[in-house]
Amino acid sequence: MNPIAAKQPRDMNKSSKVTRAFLLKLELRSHPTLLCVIRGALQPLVEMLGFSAEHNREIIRAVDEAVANIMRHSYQGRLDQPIEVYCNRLQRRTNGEIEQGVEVLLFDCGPAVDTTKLEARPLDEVRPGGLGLHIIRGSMDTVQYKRAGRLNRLRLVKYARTSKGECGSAEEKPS
Amino acid sequence: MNPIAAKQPRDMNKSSKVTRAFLLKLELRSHPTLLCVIRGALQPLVEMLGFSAEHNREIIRAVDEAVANIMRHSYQGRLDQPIEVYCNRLQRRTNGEIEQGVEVLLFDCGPAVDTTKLEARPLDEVRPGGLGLHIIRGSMDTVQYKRAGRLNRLRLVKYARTSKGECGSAEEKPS
Amino acid sequence: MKISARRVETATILDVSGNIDMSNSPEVRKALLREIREKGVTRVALNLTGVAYIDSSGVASLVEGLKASRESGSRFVLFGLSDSAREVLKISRLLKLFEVYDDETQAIAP
Amino acid sequence: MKISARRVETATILDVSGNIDMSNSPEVRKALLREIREKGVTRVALNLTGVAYIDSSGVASLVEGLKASRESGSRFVLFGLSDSAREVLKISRLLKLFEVYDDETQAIAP
Ligand SMILES: Nc1ncnc2c1ncn2[C@@H]1O[C@H](COP(=O)(O)OP(=O)(O)O)[C@@H](O)[C@H]1O
Ligand SMILES: Nc1ncnc2c1ncn2[C@@H]1O[C@H](COP(=O)(O)OP(=O)(O)O)[C@@H](O)[C@H]1O
Repeated sequence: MNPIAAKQPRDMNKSSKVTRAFLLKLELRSHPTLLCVIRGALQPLVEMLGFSAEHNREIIRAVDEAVANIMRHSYQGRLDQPIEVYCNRLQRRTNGEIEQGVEVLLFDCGPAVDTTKLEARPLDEVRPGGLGLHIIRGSMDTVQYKRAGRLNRLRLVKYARTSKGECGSAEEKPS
Repeated sequence: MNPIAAKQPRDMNKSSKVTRAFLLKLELRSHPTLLCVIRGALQPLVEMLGFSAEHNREIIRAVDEAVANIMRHSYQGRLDQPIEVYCNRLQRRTNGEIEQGVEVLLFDCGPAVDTTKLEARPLDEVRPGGLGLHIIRGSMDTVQYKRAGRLNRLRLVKYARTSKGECGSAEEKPS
Repeated sequence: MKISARRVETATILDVSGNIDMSNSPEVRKALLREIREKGVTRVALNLTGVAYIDSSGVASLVEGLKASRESGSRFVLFGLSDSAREVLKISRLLKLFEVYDDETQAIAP
Repeated sequence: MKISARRVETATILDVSGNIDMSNSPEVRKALLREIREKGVTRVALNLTGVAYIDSSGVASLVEGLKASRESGSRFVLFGLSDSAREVLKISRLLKLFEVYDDETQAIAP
């Protein structure tokens, strides 16, 4: 019945150094009151993975904004459309150190995303709206939109920096 | 791949006065560290349905205990077995008043539950353990164990009392 | 999410509790604009002490509040920001645009 | 979940924060039994102020603590219970069995 259910992503095991473990799948409808349910489930999940409190908030924020965009743009405000959220734990080995990561995959059945419209607007102009993509891209290491059959797939990945990286990321970014 | 995925329950639309709306489905493995993820998702969900704070806590507690029992008894502590949680919103009309309710369905692939063992122990003996079923039954209006094909299904239902009922339930139960 | 207004001399304090996201940011926007456009109000202070999370639609409501206050010649200030609220304003490059205070006393000081 | 012990004269206070459920109740049990069986400790007070949720496996750990304290002739007391913690003890008919105090001062008062 649910067109999404059969389409579990099988194309992500290519990268040889990354191991992936299934953590959680959420299925819900495109009703904005359910955004808090996604945040509620993800918060303890990413906490478990050893991210810093700030990185936790970035991941939650990115997923929340991405799901809000599906509700608003992909489904144009319709409240009863299916959304699926997969959370996987990633591990990769870089320079002998193991990095923990999280991968969130979002699926919707809306029309194909027009990727030319996926433009984060310049922030020097002060006006409401147009901040979502900016937040998503600023929060995650990887943000990939892809058409997968009749579905849109958004792939979000973030790794917890190793102790070395942790120092680096604590520095203020120039703004 | 997942034997549960195809088995969405279809046998619950018999009762004519009750309407049911899908709210959320969660899929996870039988790892106790994921209990907090279920609680995190359910908390804002039941809050939305207009239950009192105390009833919210009862629902969360019943689901948490029921999932813990699946992990402990149905899967005997194995950490990688599938569990599915469906949440539906219920509405029923009693004496002209509409009551909001929640239905939580839990599925696992363990061996058939031996229903003769589903005995909440008497509480007059003080010893650790054996409290889960007591808590589940004391928290929900309906607690139904059922074998559904190769799956165990536990159905939990609770209605928010109407204003009249609310008064009644505020009374201390004799203990 | 709950939002309510109280008056302290010529300032209005809007207390919000709960999270602000796409499901309720229109309510926040409405309450903000109503108070900011109210006659005789020189300052509207948004109390975010009880708000753990604000998404970009919530931020958009705050920007609308700011614009309305500039039009009406009043001040719109924020206080009690959580780490998360501060971060979302920062990443949106809006943190410096808002008057942000730690607490109510500072927010309504003359 | 985090648990740590501090000593106040001959009492030990165990501070817990986070939720207690099947994933970590064995840790709570272990810490409780260790402190209760410690020589010279006359009272162990479990500080549940930072614990919103306890499940039945957490309650089982508390019951084990109580039994151990009876064996060793010391006192085991609880304080800072959330509504949820109080409810789960009540539904398990154990609330009256435990010495429960509102705060630390009462919990370690002679
Ligand atoms: N899931 C999506 N499906 C289709 N279009 C999208 C999606 N997400 C973003 N977009 C496009 O990208 C633009 C920028 O998005 P965003 O930065 O979140 O700002 P806003 O949602 O306020 O317009 C949107 O206006 C829309 O055209
Ligand atoms: N999901 C389940 N699958 C199989 N058996 C169960 C399940 N839930 C409960 N039981 C049986 O019911 C008994 C009582 O459960 P409970 O009251 O939760 O206490 P405890 O889990 O501490 O034994 C269990 O010991 C077990 O035999």
